[in-house]
Amino acid sequence: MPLYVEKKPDVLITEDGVRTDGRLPHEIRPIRMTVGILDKADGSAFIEWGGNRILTAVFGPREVHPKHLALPDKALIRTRYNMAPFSTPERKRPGPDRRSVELSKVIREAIKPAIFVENYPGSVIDIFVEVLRSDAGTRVAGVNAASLALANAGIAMRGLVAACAVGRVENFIICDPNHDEDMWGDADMPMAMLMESEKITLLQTDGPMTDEQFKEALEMGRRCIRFLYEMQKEALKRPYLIVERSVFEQGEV
Amino acid sequence: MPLYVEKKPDVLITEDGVRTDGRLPHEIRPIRMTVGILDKADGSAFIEWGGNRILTAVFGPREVHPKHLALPDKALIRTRYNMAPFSTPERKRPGPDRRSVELSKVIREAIKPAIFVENYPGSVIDIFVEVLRSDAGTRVAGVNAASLALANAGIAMRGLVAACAVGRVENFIICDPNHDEDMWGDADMPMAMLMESEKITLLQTDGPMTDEQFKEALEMGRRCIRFLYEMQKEALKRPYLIVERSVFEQGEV
Amino acid sequence: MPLYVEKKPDVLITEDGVRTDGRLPHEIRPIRMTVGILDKADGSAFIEWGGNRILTAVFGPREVHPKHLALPDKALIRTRYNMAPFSTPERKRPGPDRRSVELSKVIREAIKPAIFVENYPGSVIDIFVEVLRSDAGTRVAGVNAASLALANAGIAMRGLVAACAVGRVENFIICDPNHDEDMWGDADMPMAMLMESEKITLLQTDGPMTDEQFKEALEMGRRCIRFLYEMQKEALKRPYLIVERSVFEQGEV
Amino acid sequence: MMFNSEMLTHKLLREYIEDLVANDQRIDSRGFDEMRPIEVLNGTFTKAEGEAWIKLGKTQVLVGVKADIGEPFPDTPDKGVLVSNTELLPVASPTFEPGPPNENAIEIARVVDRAIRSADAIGLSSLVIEEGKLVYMLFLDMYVLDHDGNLEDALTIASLIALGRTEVPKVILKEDGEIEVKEEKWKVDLRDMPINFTFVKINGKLLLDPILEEENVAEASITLAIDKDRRVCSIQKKHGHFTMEEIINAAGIARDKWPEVAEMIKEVI
Amino acid sequence: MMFNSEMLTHKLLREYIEDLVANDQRIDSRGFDEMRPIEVLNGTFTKAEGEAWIKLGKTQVLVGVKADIGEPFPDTPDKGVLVSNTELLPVASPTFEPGPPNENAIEIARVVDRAIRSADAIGLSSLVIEEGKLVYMLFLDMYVLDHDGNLEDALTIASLIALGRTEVPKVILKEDGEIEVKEEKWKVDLRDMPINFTFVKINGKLLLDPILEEENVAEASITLAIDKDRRVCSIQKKHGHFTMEEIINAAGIARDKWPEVAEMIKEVI
Amino acid sequence: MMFNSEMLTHKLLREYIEDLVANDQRIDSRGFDEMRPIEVLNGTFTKAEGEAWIKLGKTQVLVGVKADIGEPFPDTPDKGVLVSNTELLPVASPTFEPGPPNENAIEIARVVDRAIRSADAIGLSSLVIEEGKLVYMLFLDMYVLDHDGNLEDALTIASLIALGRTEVPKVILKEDGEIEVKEEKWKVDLRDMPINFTFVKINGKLLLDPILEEENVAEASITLAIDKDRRVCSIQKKHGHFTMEEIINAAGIARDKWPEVAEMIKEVI
Repeated sequence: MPLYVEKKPDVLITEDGVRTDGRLPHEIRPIRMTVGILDKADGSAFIEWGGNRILTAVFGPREVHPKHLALPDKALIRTRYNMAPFSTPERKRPGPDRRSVELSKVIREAIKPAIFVENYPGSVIDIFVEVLRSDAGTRVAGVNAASLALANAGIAMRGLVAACAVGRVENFIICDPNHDEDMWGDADMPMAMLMESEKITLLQTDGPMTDEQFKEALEMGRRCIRFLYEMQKEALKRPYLIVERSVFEQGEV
Repeated sequence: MPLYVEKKPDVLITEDGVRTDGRLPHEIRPIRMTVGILDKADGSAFIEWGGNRILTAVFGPREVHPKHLALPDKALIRTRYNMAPFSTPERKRPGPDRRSVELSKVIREAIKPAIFVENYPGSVIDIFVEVLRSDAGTRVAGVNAASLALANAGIAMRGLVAACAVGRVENFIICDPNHDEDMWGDADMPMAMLMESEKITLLQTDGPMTDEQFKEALEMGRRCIRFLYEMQKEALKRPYLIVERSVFEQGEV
Repeated sequence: MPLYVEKKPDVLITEDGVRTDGRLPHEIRPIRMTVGILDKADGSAFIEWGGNRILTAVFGPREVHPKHLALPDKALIRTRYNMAPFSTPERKRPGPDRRSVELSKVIREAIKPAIFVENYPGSVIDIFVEVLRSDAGTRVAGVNAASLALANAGIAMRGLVAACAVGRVENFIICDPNHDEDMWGDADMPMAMLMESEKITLLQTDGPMTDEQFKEALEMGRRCIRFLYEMQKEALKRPYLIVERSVFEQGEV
Repeated sequence: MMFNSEMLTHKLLREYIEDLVANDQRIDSRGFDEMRPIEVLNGTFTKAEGEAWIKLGKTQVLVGVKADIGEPFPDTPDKGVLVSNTELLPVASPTFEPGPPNENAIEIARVVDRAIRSADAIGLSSLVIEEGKLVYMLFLDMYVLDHDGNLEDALTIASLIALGRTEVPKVILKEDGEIEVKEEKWKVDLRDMPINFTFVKINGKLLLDPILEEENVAEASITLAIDKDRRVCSIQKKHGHFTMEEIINAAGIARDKWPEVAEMIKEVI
Repeated sequence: MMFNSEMLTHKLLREYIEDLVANDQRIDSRGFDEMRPIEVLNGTFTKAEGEAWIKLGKTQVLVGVKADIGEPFPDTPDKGVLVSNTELLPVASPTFEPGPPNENAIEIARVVDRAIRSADAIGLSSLVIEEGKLVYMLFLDMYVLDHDGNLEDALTIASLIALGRTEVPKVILKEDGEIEVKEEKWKVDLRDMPINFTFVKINGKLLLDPILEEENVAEASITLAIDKDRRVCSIQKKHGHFTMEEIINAAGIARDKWPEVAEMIKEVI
Repeated sequence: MMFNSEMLTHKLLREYIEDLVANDQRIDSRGFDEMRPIEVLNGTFTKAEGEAWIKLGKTQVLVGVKADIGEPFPDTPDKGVLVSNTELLPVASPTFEPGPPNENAIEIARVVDRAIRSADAIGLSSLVIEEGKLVYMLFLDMYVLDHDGNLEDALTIASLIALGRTEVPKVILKEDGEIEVKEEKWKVDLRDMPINFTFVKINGKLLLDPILEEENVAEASITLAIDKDRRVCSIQKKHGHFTMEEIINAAGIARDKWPEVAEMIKEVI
């Protein structure tokens, strides 16, 4: 029996483009990134983004168990995306569901192109993405933090992977959809790019967009991702310090 | 909540021996066999028998994983009998239930005596029996098709294994029980024989039979199996072609 | 829907210390021990204690599967505590629950200090504790029987491990709590000792005790355990014979 | 002669047993169609509503019947529920491992269950408290404690005894939907006695009630159940192959053996 | 030319395919934006309420839609239920193993499911029998029988056909709470036709509808669904990476291909 | 001196720690009965109804209490439900693997749970909304984020804080059976403060609040909970063995330590 009932807001976006949390279409929610917060992990990062709280850790390169999974010419990359039971309004049963299995794969495929896997033959690099609190956009938040945790672990990388979601609400293309927009918006499109070549390593879409909307969304995604990338670089410059930005004024079109 | 309710027919068999589908006791339902319908399997066969649709495939001899299962002096034979969720009136949950586990064993033990397992030491032969549509008699249909798939895969065999069920409805011994007879009949007896020595490799019984009935049933089973065997040989002569018989006139006592 | 409803007795203990089964605080329920009742196990023992019926068996030292679990310098000790579906008033679903997992660990840690594990490098000793009928105190009954089964298997041991529970009902410290006392008593404290050094190898407590009560309980536990130890030794002297004592007059303070 | 299976390799054991059989002998000196002695232990070993701990030679099994009440299956509103489960306990054999029932455990449970159902031995419709609404559910849990061969027959015998001994509080479904559990007892009515008989084939001969070593070297094995009218009511051919004549012979022997085992069961219930 | 993947090592295969692509060719002589022939088999192969067995080249899939009735989810009382499941049957490939759906099977099921939902192709609200109380539940079971690449597109096409063919007994919830199942049929209304199109990138070129060998050597892969208004309604980038321009190109090709596939689907429903 | 456990083999580490202990010292310079500093992080980290992220030295744990409503268990109609679960997250240690709780995780969850229950710290009967019909269910999810030893004590402290902070919408069961969820909040009443204290034995000495290296080389370990009346209310001896005197000593130290930890907990709730 649910203690909390959700209701669709009457207006998801005003004629002037004001969103349910007061943001304009191009505005991103506040973000904090902290690198190196765990002692036992080889690398770690914590990201707070809007109401999301995501802890990531990296272990490796290390020996593979069971051994027959090891690849002779490169590192095996394993990723687990996991939601805590207390990360959602209704308690989530522990253990992987189908969505988690898919997101683990999607995040792995977003991150893997960045890693010099051929540098670590026969070993495994484990990337854990723990969602402690979810508030729309956990997978892209997780990609940003995982990328930081890899750098924190000293894994050789072609560059950082930065990520952000965009979406469509009625005729507005918006960046960084919030919970309402994620639930009741018309389209959602998480994206990630391997900087600096700006190759797309994560792209999913759920909801229809015309040709023009689609192109506009891709373009807005690129802009947001560049902003996230700047934050990531800053966070890495001063490990163990909190990098925080209220980014309402950022990412302007 | 079931959308379909089954009812026991008022009469399962008339005094003249006419069955719920119009057959006489000795008549078999129409059968089609097709060999080699899959591209990626080493051998395959598809059987349509009454309302049954069963796809079988064979892989091997191939390497065993995990390795410690390999037998030093002969091939390991593995069999999986699996019912599709859409093979039954009410959707069946995917995954093995206790009946499937038993039938996988029973089918393996029906087939194994036919294979020259000593020809393939250390390897495994996998036999998959996929029930796409079930209509009474899936295990014997599966044995016939599995036998064809093995031959199609070029596995060395002592001979084909052919199979058919017989049963009892009141005082009639009938061959190839249909769904009604399987559900509400008095006894059911699936049989398989390794041809040509006519050794019994599968025999199960569910429901009582007197000594005379039992002997009559065994004899009728043998007769039916011989008929199935003829069809199998024909199907193998022209692989990739459909072998089909309306067998109402066959198997006469 | 449960067929049997349990009710808390009006009086758990009288002012004179008379318990729901008529025992006085220091009295132990009747016990029978039988060693070597199984043919295929390397060692076995059966204990009947009050309404408990517990069968234990030991296998080993033997090869470890899978091999990577083997320890290079000592034996691996594995323990399984398992309750039969028919061991409880309401049928228990087969398979380990969280309580069984914990008790398997607790029993292993009670027994392990007694075994010369360094005598059996690379091997495993498996100890199985099967609860056929449960009536409060299964874990301590299991420890006593497991210890006998190990001796019966000829495993080299520093000594036997004997065990008994004590508890608190109101202001009485009682030994060997019965079902009522286990359910509705104020504290429960299973104990085991490696004889003869009388080192405590199992100690759990559930329910509050003052400093004095706690010390009294530990002391009473020691006394009971010494009594159990005497029975164990007797049972081992005549394997395959039943050792039985009505111990109402024993363990007097 | 005492026989230690670990002294001989499997091959030697096979040859030894085959030689014996060729000379019309068995390891434990029994006749080919002779069963081992059956012992029913006295005592209360479970919290089941019916139970039986029996020894068939050195094979030991414990069967408990737990009762519950619940709704019938939608397609059989006029029948109670019987759920059968076999546990090959790791205490019973060095080859048994803890864990959910494997292929063998499932097959054995189903072979015992099929015998009981095919003869409707417990009268499933007598388990109905209120048609379509409330029925008794019987859980037949079969525990193997010591495995010296022929678990099917041992478990069938123990199951029939345990079922025949099963007493459950009488339950009434009142008009207002409330369930009343009475002091009075309701007893399972064992209407039939479908007994399984297991044979192995060694050197072309049929051996009834095989011990473990015989099972391990057998060419083929089969289990047949006989009901009180001496009809075959359930068969499970296991590994290997048989001729039709061998099967008819086995059925004949089983028919002949039925009365003595049935009598023993009736006595101890 | 027939091509046997076992004749070449993976590396040789990759070089061979890359060379072909560099010369604007594919293994099976198709154009880069050409789909394989689609064949819809005639016959009844399941007990589903709607079904389709199709071949996309040598890839074979069988999709069945089973219907049931039940309560809606509490947060969507005005919608029916669609449950999608993909089984990579071990008959379909030597690399598929029996067992519960793995990562790949789950992703494929979700990619097909997401296309259907994002376009609301079956009108989930039309599955409501009585709001908040009773709805149709459709189980979309996708079986892969023979795996020669591009399972996503094959399963999407077969799923749309199976859904479009789905007929269910009409159900009424009476005032007294009783459920009446009528003779009359209710048919799923396929309101949209969201079709997935999968591309792989080899040697920097986009190839539509890859066969297995192409998938195995591809640098990157992506699946895009197009709805009846020719909008992109679902995307799943899988392994590797793409430039923004490549993705815009892929979407353009998919848009152009939509009418012919949609037309074929409509014809066979 | 900073200490890197990877620089020394296990044996050297053991000798090093034992030598220290023989000289009345610990790796991190603490006294034998001194706890590490406890830090309670500020912020909102979960969607739980009560939460606490604490550091005990370098050990970090996050506990969340989620609330739900439901029927009580049939045998305790007058009590609410508390469900405790521990996850040894793979982020916390290179030795932790993803998957369902293993033996250690289950034991830890039960040790914390038992302390809370044995002192009835949250007053389970206060969770009843309507006896026998509707109760609050509290899910105590204990997440280990960074494992530097003594998870039991860290999780107990965090659990008590999280429970003490738990606020749930007030729920009323109306006469017509409808459930009304109010704006008003209901707060868990922390009636007791059963705190676990864990000791390891090294070289015959008892060390309170062991760090990971100390746990790894310890001869024996034990956890005792003390309630607000300074009574031992729960014990779990883990590996190894103790004399009776050692246990009485440990209980004494735990009793002495209780007030400062309890005070800290009260302050942050």
